Amino acid sequence: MLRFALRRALLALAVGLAVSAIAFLLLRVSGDLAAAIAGEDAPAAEVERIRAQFGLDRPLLVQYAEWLGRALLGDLGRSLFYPQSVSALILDRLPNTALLATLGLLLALLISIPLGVAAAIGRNTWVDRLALGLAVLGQAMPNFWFALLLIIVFGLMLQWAPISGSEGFASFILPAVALGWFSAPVLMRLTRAGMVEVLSADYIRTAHAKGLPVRTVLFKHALRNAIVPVVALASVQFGNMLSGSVVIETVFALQGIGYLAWESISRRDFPVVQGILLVVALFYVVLTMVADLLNAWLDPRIRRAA
Amino acid sequence: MTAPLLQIRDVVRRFGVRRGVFAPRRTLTAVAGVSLDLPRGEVLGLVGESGCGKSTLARIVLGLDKPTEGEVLIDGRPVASLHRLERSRLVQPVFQDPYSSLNPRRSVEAIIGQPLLVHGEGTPAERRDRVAEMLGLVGLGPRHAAAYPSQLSGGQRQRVAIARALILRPALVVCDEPTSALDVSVQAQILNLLMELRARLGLSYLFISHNLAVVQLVASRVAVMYLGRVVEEGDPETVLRTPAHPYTRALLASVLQPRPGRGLPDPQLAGSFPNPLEPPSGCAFHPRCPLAVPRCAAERPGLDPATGEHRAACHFAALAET
Amino acid sequence: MSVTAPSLPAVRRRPGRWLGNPGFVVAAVVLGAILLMAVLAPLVAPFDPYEQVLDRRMLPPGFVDAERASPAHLLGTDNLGRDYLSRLIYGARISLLIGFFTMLVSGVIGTVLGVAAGYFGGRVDAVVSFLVTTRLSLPVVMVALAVVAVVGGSLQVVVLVLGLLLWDRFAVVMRSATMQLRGLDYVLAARAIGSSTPRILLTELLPNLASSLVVVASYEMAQAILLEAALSFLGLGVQPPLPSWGLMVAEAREFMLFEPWMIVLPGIAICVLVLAINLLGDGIRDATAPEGRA
Amino acid sequence: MRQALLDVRRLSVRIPVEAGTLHAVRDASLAIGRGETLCVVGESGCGKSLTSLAIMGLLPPGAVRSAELLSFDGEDLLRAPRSRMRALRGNRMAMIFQEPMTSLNPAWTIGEQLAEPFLHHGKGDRRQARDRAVELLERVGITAAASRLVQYPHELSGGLRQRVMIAMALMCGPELLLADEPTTALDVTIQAEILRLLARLQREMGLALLLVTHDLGVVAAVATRVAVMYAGEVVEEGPAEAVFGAPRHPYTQGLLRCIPIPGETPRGQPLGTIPGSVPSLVGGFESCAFRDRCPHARAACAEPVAERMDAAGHRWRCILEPSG
Repeated sequence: MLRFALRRALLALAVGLAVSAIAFLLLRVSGDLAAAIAGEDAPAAEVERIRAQFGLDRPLLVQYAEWLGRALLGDLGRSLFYPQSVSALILDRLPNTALLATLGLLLALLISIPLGVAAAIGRNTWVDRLALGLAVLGQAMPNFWFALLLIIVFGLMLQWAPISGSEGFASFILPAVALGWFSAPVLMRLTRAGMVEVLSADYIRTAHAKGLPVRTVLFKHALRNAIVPVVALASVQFGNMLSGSVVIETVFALQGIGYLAWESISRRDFPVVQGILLVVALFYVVLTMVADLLNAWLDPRIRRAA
Repeated sequence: MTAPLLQIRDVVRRFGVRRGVFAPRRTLTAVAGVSLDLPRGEVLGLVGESGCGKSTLARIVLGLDKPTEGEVLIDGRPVASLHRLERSRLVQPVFQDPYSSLNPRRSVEAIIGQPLLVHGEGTPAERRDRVAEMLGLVGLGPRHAAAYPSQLSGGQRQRVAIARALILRPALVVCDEPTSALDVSVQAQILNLLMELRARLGLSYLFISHNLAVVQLVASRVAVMYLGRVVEEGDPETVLRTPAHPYTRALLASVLQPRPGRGLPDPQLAGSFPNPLEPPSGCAFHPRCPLAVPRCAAERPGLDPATGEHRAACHFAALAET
Repeated sequence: MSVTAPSLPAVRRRPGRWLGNPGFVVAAVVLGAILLMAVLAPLVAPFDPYEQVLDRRMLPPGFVDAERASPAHLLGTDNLGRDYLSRLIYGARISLLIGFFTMLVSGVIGTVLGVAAGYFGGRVDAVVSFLVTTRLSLPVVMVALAVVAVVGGSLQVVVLVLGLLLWDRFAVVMRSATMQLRGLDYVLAARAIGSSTPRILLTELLPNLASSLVVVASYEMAQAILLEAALSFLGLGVQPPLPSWGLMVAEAREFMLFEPWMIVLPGIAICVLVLAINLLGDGIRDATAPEGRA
Repeated sequence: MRQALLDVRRLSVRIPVEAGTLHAVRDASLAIGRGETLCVVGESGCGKSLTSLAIMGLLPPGAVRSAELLSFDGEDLLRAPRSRMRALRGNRMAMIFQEPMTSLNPAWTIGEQLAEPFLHHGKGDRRQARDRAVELLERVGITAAASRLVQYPHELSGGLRQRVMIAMALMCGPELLLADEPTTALDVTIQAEILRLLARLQREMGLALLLVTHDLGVVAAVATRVAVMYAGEVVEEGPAEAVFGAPRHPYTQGLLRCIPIPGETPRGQPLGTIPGSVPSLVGGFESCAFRDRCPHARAACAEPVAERMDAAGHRWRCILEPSG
């Protein structure tokens, strides 16, 4: 297990490095960053001045090494718009996004696991069809549109919850619903598929042959095995929510890093964009590593391997 | 004397294995130095339990895997360095599972004709004729040509697999447990077919099976494998009457015959199959052997050719002969 | 020969395989209709989708407010007086184009990587797995937004960016499917009869991968359509005045309190299209999967 | 008539399929007394496994069971409620399966899985369950039994897992043990060991053992009685010596000719075969199911075939007069 963990960490490190390079290169290679910062109608001299000011005229590798070196020390540069460092900005907004994603994930799990289990048990019955129908419908709706519908119905018409901002817990309710709604179908399908597969396994027949009550068979023998991949996927989904928060936070004007990313992209505040890309990607790298380790720990076949 | 059709020369195959994505690499020696000859027109039966390396050896003979050491010659030519088209005219396989050995998306005609297509032989019409001829040869009718594997029974599928193997007229056919997945009544049909085709077409078989009763029926020579090595080799009558290796004796005793009143054989072997990642020292069979003495753990007995046509890798082989 | 041929069970034909699935039939009809509408947009659309008639702004559809509605504009007009139905019809073109070409780009990348990883294993697999893990670590929406912001928004850019981002699922699914097939005896048999590796990949593996490929492809096409809508909604996808459905939602946003139908209609259009694509993919998979052993 | 522990009369299992109803088991009658080993033998698809699952009430969803009589120790199982069946299963009647690699739950330790039926059926507390588990593991020939309890199934070989399965089935001291192809997935040398173990335990515990297999060699080695199944029917049933020594049904006769015997079957000559293949069981039929493949078939075989029985309790379904 320890060796597994070490090797997994090594992989995470390699992926982290690759991701940092991509986060850095993306904005340099896809166009002229200096021109983009300067704006569309800026005179050539102004563009050159910006290029020199940000060191954009030096070799890419030098720029990357310098940027990465600073980033490792927590210095992601300064925002072009806010009078703050990028790290401070991100740290400032991160708690909101984390709260939002946590709430969203909890909601998604609360819906998806019972529904997935029920659908697997009542395979090909109305429960199954209902769950599947909900999942298909959920996956077909654009998330921003669903968020706007929530605003229109619960915010404007019924006025049950605030529709924008990040003041107080209440303003997180609708965004969390919107965010969780899109993770639930994936988690539900995986729970259902896992349960269906496990329920046809030989050891379930063994459990029945022991005369165990259906409840014990379902929860002790079936769910215990079916839930393992769901746990892994849930942590991956948490990572997806951090990045998916761009759309939802923007719709609800919730002051998280997603909203910050959108604002910064619109304002061409590229140091901030780069910083957020790096932070979100690294978050994801760490989360998937945790997921894999959790998975390994839950599965005695991996946990007990020498 | 002409050279044997198939010559297996000191073949060793090692694999680097990992038990998990991140577990350390270890070396598994699946085949640990095997030398065997198969004269033209004969059947070499290879017997052993799962994990003894017989299927790995089959793949090496087929040229689907390369030996780590040693070489396999068919018709005097090294299989590993032959071009795939040349190789496929020399040796063809019949596999165990008739369900996975046929592509479910192809018709029987396309499956049997595929080798001709790959080799660019004949016009479509000629190929169709050859396929029809092969169908007749394996006991299927023209109406089966358009069928898909899912519409055939296990025995019928195995006939299709045999037809595909024979359409290029190879000299050697490697039968890897060709009847193990079949019911006994179907097994008898397929065994009869294989024997009849061998006589008719002058084929040679490398016939691999875990079932000693089947092997002794079809083979003109028998080799018994244990943990990557041949432990006994000889003609089937002799091996059956006077098995020289204790493992062969155990295997023979384990064959349950449909004769009531004999009860179960006495226990022959101690312990269980060893972990192939950590093979026992000396004679690999010694931890389970009823005859083992300290010498067996220290010194690995060679496959002694001194006893003539009947060879056994056991320190006590000569004793058993009497 | 002494061996008699066992009788052949009657060939089972299944015409009902396609038509027996109501979801599939409905999806095919809906998708066909949308496709036809998109292709024939100039003929079908009642108005020019770009023509602004300032004295006919924000007319609601008849079923929302019969009194204010104009019978000429079945689904009303937007804030610039453009016919909403015509814009929705032209919008289908954008969604379908982006969805299809993104799927094509990502499908080619992902399938090549996945099949290679699954078939060759070893180092190739390790490299592909690393690429997939790295790709998954990049937040799609943020990266797409950032690239569009630097390069500029256009159909081609959106297709290319999404195509380069959405290949991961193709790779993962094709990899595991290929791995399963690679070990089957008919692939070994194909090698034994002398088939070359490309022939094995194309004629033995790919036909058996097709049903899972169709499912992923339909899913990814739907994802691309949803993502394009989201990018355009955030102002960094397709640029105005093109009638992207996502853009239409964005433009309607400031009127959502009084004219919510302006938001609802393009959303429904996206939903219907995505739903139809997904159901069609599932239907094709069910109908083409080779019969099991039973 | 001997007092049977398990008495099955005219058991049928029907499975609805796309093309109609699959008559997987048709009018199968079996009986087994304490201390007896009844082997149910037949080729794949003959309904032998479904028969054993039907007795345990473990048929897959959709399959329908019916019978004239299904009694266990005088108790009617046909009308027993689910709760009663659960109380019997794993307790007085236990079952082991073909695949030792997949029949144990990978997520729980051997000890936990062994203790489960013991605790569930109220045979004692955890401590007693543990002691019983150790005792049984030793009895099925597993060394270092106590340390095995904390191991997971994946840490054991196939042969060991099947021993664990057997120990698990014996935890509550059952009277009837059903074994569905318990050695098919194992190597031949291991197969002999497991069979020896089953035979010994059966003797020691006075078990009634119902063993389902496709291997006539296994049957000959352990059976007191044999039931031969073909196309869902029991075509022949009787004492092992009678069925092997003087098989009455042409199918049994054909089957015995198909099996090569080392040293006896002449080499280089074709084996006996049964031509043709098993008929479809969808739709059902009245005539002899073996008619199309039978060398002795005649017009009368198209009529329903009555079961015949001789004085020794040897039953068969064929209109032919026994020869010799």
